[in-house]
Amino acid sequence: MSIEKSPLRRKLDKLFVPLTVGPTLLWIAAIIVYPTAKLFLSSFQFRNPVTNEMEFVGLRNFRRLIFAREGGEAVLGVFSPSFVSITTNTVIYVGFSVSISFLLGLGIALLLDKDLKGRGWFRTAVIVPWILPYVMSGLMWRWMFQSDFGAINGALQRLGVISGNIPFLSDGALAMMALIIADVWVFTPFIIIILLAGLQNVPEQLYDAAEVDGASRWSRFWNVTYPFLKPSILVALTIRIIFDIRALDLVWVMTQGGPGKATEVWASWLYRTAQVFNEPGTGAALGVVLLAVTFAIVASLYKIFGESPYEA
Amino acid sequence: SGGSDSSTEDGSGGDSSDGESSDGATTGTGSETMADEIVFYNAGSLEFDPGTEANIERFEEETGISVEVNEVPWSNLKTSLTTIWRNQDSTVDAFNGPTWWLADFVSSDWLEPIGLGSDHMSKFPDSLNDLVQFDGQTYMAPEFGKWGSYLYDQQYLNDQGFDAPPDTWDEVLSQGEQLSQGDKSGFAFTWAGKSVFSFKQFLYQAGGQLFNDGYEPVFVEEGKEVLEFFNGLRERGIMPDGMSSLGEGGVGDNFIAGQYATVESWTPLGARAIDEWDENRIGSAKPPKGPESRATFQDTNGISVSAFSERKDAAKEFARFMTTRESSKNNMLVEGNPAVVPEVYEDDEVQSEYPSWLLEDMRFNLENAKSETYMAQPQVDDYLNEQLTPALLGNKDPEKALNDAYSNIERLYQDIGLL
Amino acid sequence: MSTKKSPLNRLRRSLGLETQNEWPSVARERLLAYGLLAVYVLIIWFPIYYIFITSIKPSSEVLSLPITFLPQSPTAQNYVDIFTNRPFDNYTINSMIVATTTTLICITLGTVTGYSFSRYDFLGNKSLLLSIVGARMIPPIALIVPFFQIMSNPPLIGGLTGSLYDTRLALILTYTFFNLPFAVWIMKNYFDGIPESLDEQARIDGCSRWEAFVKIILPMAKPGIAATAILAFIFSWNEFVFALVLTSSEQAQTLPIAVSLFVADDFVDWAHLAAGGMIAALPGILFGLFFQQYIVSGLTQGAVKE
Amino acid sequence: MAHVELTDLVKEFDDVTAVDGISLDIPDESFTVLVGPSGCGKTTTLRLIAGLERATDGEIRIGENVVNDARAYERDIAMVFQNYALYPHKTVRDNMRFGLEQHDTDEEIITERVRETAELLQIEELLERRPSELSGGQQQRVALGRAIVRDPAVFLMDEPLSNLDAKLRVQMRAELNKLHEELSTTTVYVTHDQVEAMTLADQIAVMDNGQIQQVGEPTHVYSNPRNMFVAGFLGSPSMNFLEGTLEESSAGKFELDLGGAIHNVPDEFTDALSSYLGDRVTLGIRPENIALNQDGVPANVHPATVEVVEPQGEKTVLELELETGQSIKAAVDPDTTVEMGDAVNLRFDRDSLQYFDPATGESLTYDAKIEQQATI
Amino acid sequence: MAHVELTDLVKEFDDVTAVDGISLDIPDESFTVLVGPSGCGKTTTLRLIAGLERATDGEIRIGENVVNDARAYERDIAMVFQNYALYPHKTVRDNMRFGLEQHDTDEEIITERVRETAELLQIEELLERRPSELSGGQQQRVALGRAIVRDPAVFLMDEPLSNLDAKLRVQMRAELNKLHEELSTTTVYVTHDQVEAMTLADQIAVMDNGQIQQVGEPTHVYSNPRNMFVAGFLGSPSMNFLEGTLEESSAGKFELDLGGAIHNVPDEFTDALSSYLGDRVTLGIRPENIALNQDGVPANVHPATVEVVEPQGEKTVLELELETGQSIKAAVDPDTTVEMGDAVNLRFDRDSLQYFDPATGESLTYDAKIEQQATI
Ligand SMILES: Nc1ncnc2c1ncn2[C@@H]1O[C@H](COP(=O)(O)OP(=O)(O)OP(=O)(O)O)[C@@H](O)[C@H]1O
Ligand SMILES: Nc1ncnc2c1ncn2[C@@H]1O[C@H](COP(=O)(O)OP(=O)(O)OP(=O)(O)O)[C@@H](O)[C@H]1O
Ligand SMILES: [Mg+2]
Ligand SMILES: [Mg+2]
Repeated sequence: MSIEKSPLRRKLDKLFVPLTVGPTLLWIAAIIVYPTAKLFLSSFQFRNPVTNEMEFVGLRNFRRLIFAREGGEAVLGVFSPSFVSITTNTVIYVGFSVSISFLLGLGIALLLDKDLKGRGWFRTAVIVPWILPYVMSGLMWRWMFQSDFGAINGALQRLGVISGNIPFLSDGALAMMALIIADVWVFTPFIIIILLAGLQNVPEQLYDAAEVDGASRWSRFWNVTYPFLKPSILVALTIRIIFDIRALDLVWVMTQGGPGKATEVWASWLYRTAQVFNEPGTGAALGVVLLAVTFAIVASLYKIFGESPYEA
Repeated sequence: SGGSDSSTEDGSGGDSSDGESSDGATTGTGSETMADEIVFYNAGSLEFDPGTEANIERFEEETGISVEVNEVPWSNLKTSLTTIWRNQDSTVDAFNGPTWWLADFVSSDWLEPIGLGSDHMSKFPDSLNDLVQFDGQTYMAPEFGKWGSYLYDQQYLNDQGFDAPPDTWDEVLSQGEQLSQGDKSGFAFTWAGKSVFSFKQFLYQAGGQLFNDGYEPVFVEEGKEVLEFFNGLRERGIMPDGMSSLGEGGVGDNFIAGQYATVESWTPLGARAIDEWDENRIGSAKPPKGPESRATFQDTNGISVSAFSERKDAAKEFARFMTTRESSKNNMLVEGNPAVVPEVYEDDEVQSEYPSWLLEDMRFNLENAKSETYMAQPQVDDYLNEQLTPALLGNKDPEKALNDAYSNIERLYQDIGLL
Repeated sequence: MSTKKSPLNRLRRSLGLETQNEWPSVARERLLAYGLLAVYVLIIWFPIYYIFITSIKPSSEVLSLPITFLPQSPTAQNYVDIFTNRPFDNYTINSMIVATTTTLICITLGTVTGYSFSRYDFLGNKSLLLSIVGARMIPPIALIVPFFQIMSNPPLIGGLTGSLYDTRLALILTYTFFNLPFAVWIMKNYFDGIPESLDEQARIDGCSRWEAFVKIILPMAKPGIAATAILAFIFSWNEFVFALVLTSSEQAQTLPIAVSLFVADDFVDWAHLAAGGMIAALPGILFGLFFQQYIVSGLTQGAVKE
Repeated sequence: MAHVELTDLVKEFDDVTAVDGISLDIPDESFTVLVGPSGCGKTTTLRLIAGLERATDGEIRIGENVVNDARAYERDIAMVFQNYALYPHKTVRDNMRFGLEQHDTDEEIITERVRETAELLQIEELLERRPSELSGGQQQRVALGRAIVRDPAVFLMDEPLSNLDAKLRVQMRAELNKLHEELSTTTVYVTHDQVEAMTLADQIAVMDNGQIQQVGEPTHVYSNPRNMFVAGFLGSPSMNFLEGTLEESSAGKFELDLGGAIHNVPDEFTDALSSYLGDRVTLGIRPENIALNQDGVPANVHPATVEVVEPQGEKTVLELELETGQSIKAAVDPDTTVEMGDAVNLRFDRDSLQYFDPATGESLTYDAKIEQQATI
Repeated sequence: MAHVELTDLVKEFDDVTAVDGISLDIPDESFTVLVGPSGCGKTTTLRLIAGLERATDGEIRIGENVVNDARAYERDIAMVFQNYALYPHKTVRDNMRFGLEQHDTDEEIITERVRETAELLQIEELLERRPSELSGGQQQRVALGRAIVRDPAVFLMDEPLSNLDAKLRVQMRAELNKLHEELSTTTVYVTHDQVEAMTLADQIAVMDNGQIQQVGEPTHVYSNPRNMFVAGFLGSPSMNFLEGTLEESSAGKFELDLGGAIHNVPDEFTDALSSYLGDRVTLGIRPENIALNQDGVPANVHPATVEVVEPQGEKTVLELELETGQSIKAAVDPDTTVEMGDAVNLRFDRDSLQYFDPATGESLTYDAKIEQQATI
């Protein structure tokens, strides 16, 4: 009775999980193991630029990064001012740009999910900022915010909103704002794309059920759309935050962390330390700290959004 | 220069691409015979370095060694090189970079002494020779110069009733207010993106320097005078509004756009102004004299050879060739890069190409420009930048800023065992 | 006099703003949606527009005040310049090859692995997934040096390939590594939204797991695949730091590097940079336009939506 | 509580007209059952009343108001969906609570009502499960519970018992009946179960092809179908149709020549059928109105052969072949002892005869019967 | 074509034992119907046979092979899902083609079979539509079509007709019957429709609570339930149960004291019941086996009052109250003219009586009746 076509088919079927998961795991493992080991190892080392030797220094890199120094050595408990200010900058930068782009992206995705003629064109149009190379976008925004030739000042003046020039990139707070605007501009399309895909999974019949249950638009969003969108929100926020915590291109191109250190964030700090200062040890320590922070954030996102609607 | 930047590719056809993958095998390290190809890392596109490009073409023609030019974005060249050399990789044979990178590279043993004797090196000014030599070995052959220069808008100054620009810091301050009319600012300064260069330039004018011979930072006293000068500029409204740091990038553009009466900037801005403006609108002068001198900062570029290169001989030959008097002159003729060989300024061809007042200022600057090479240069610069920017913007007390920078740098040097 | 024939009404109908079969509020919302989208698109395109007009201004106009929003003397000179001077064709081809290959690998492995994670319980399923995604949480900047090391002297295959430095393959390997965890994860989450009863039906219909996956589930996962593909493509298309470190010549350098080469040491050549930027963006935009129907249908079709 | 009125209602999908101009009056507090073949537009009609679809044409009134443009959440209705449409991410309890929460019901009342309803539907033990952990029938009960837990103006129920076993179904039917007696909420109910339709309905509407064929009290419609569609649709096994030519006998009586066999038409229909003399007429007789092995006027007793015997528990269905070759079904007592091949005599119950125009399907005797019933 | 055998099959979900050790022999070419209350494990049993769930314990054989570990696709079965599970992105045609394509059927054959099947199910016109554009009943027919278009070793059907109207259902039932006669494919069929169960089944298995209560020929099980569960589950309205004390009359006959009224136990059961003398015994009688207004031995005629009259078209169901206060249902002819409040005499059909142990629910007379039937 069996319609068994070939033992091979059966073998393949039985090996489905190993065959589908294996290559990916191998790929990732093959590439990740060495760099990660190296990263952790380096975080305990210090390269002396004079002797050019890597010295084992235990946790000193971490201590010096995080805590203030007094008389040469780091004092546990007192945070270093630069750690505090850069962390604050990062929180502001990531917090604002992620939340603004998320809300904006969600709104646009909901609009684009509607049955609109020509929505294909809208979708393409909306994605474009993300297609431009980040370096290009960063330069473009630097150019837009430039105080004399910048289009923003130009347009605001033309519209009569301001009379003089606003030196966007010379003022710490304004520079941060400019960075956030650029970041939102570049990455909102990503949110839109992910959420738009997620919206396809909401079973239409549940909207009917909720409507009949008397649910208002808002309530329908929370009780039908949102639970089905959760997995996509998780993806969107996680990737967005991971990207932003380490986003270097825009910052480096637009402000290089300046003026002063007003827009220095973890990513630029890490790059500066590891690549520019050529202090692989301190950079690695910073990388490990970033890894831990990212992990914590992702874990908490998982807690909030990590449940599929069909899961028991 | 109409030449295509990919001429190296065109010229050597299939060879260059084949050579890339097989060079390890064909080129012995002993090299009784010189390699027929080298890889040269250039900062930025050669399009912006037509002088270098022209000299490379000459080099290839005359030596038969083909040069594969890898263009790396300016701001990233040092990072790239560091990454490559940290892995002791032989990808790079020679590169083109500034002198101030040398201290770190040399102490890391990443550079090969290029072995150029005094017959080659003596034509450069002593100050320059000092910058490229460590423990008696030469690690870089100076190729073309960049240093501070003082430019002004002749037309505007005339309109305002000035024959000549301010000649001292005091005059900058006293005449600046009158020069700052409407949209115009009286005095601006920049080494775009490099705050510390600007600072050093004024520091040298004030008679200071960053470090003494014992690696001790010694910039605080004179630094205060510099910041006081800036303070004066800001208070009198002479300094432009949008200035965000000593490395403000827009200054050059704004000068070209006619926003500034006078500007103390680096040399290429002069060439740009000549291109964009009427011949007689641009004016040049020796930098305003500070408390001590008219010295400017020197950001000379040269060519070095990688310690990991497998084609060192060819690379050294390249370094030599690119820095002969002939090449220096050629570079200046083609691109306008200030020659680092004083004699070149007397050359007829050069004289006929450039106005004599400009040549005179250039040569003056070449001979009076100063620089320092010091360990952990990026960190040191970062510590300075970090403190100077708020001080410049009036957000931090200058003395406190300088002292903070001082103690940071001192601690850094203690950490690495220099102090 | 029938008002139905007026052009305004025709427009309303062709935009679907007026149908008997549908709620007036839906039609109103649609109008509002058009309005909001139009405003949004105008705003986000303003910088692109400004870059575009900058690219067709002569340098003198770029740096003259007051700034102009309509070029006074439009010129193609900047484009001519960069094309005669830069190997933009190479950069574009490199970018295309790297981004497309990476994307293909990522969606292939990402979908199959994501599917298994969604459907099957295997050893430490959840924590395994977390560690795959976790692998991606290490800040890439912190990995630059070891990556360079791996690529310049690849372990295991090193003898076969030699150094991968300055090859497109190095970039492909690297980008795949960076995108794959996300691809797996996005797809896993996407498959979670497709009811398992459809897999079951397929198996009843005589499909092995592979066939059920390929023939039934995959077509329904188009939106997720499209999103993943776009993500991987754009990441690879835009990546700068690793491209910088792992490549050095036009045989492997990609467009972001090409664009950044317009930033000279002493100044930014805005007019040419803008032109270069437009060129660098163009393949992406064209790609977007050309594939827009696929992206859009990918993003909507196959959905479980009833 | 509300009166619902549909007037000339039309709903078109792209190329299908699902509802094709129906007018139906659903009195306040009534229990109206929609029946009709699969795809005839029942669900669509409910969705139109619910406000889930917008009418292409026509008018819907709930209470005093024309609600064509009101959305579902503005209409205060509760609906049981044919495919359940449970929220997969909510527990059974939360599925049931949801509608009440939307109407700002007090927490205590919610808890109490959910408990009561769950008990009624025998799903107390499932309250904490997710829909994916329920059997089909359990899901359906939850879907039903979600609706009846509320106290809406109108209940709309789309085959709410179709997945339940007979016993539970009888119980649920009784509960629905009781519920309706208690609450008197206007209810529109779709079912394909005749027993449900007959026992629950105050009025039954038979639909076909997007149109309403007949509306009325269930037993009325069952006994007095307006046309062959209704006659054939209600009842299982369906009514037998025998076509013949109407003739006048020598005695002046009408008789139907079934192609050999003669059927006597009762006198009371003479008027109604007179214009069809000489034409084709279809006789309709339900299987349960056929008695076996009866004597009588030869013209009304039809010999037949038993072809198939289908015992169905409470009754046995026979397929028989008349002498004329026509096939006919009869439902008889389960203890009737006949076997395949047996020759039997059939007698058609005189009171249950129906006559139709075979061309249009219209009943020819509907008015006459109504009149007659009224006079009795 | 294959024989299916389940041995001690168990399926546990996290905290629910859905199938609790069932053993069932499904002969080759048989048509086995599973019935049982909602949630009793019918669907789970089908899924176990299909290979969609892995058995927690026990053995499943298809043909010669133990298939516990075989993949679903190796089992060559076709299944109709209770919730349809149509591929939403494929047209009806492609939904139906898919299974055949998987089995490398020739293009021509596929086209032909799909055409035939669509015709059979009256869905030819829907072939190009997507599932979302179909009514509930149409979807169900497509789900059915998708299975029968194939020619598998075993058919598994989970309530495949539950969403169809009575008429279509009768047609489909007949078609399924015909199909089974033609193809003789082993079929396991879940339904809650008694008529379906009775008419389609070669054997019927009654499940409750994850266990099989009784297996056998449908009429056999209907007339000879092994226990009160089976007796009560089959038949609608359900069997009436009257509990009383078994006593011996002066005449040496057994009688059941129903709390006032006396019921005479037929002699043939004396042996079977003798051990229960003096104990409580439950009498079971189906509503259709109760006749109205009959005279006879007073002890077997029970006076009762009509409480509810429920006309259901082809029959009328009465709810009556016995003198003893017990409630009882009777199904009578629709023309029976009784009204609420009428006093009637009930006679229980002697041949249809059942006796149970009220404590265990087991039939006390099962063996006696079987024996008796065998001897007749
Ligand atoms: N995935 C699951 N997880 C937990 N419990 C389940 C699951 N599937 C079914 N059950 C439970 O197992 C029992 C048997 O379910 P099954 O679906 O087999 O019932 P059924 O006989 O088909 O009922 P119905 O006639 O209502 O469809 C039910 O109590 C059900 O709630
Ligand atoms: N969204 C839709 N698009 C196109 N046609 C549809 C749509 N919904 C329903 N139809 C069609 O409209 C007709 C009526 O469908 P409806 O669902 O009202 O039938 P129904 O009477 O409920 O049938 P059933 O008893 O089978 O559920 C059917 O022919 C159906 O195929
Ligand atoms: Mg329906
Ligand atoms: Mg079931």
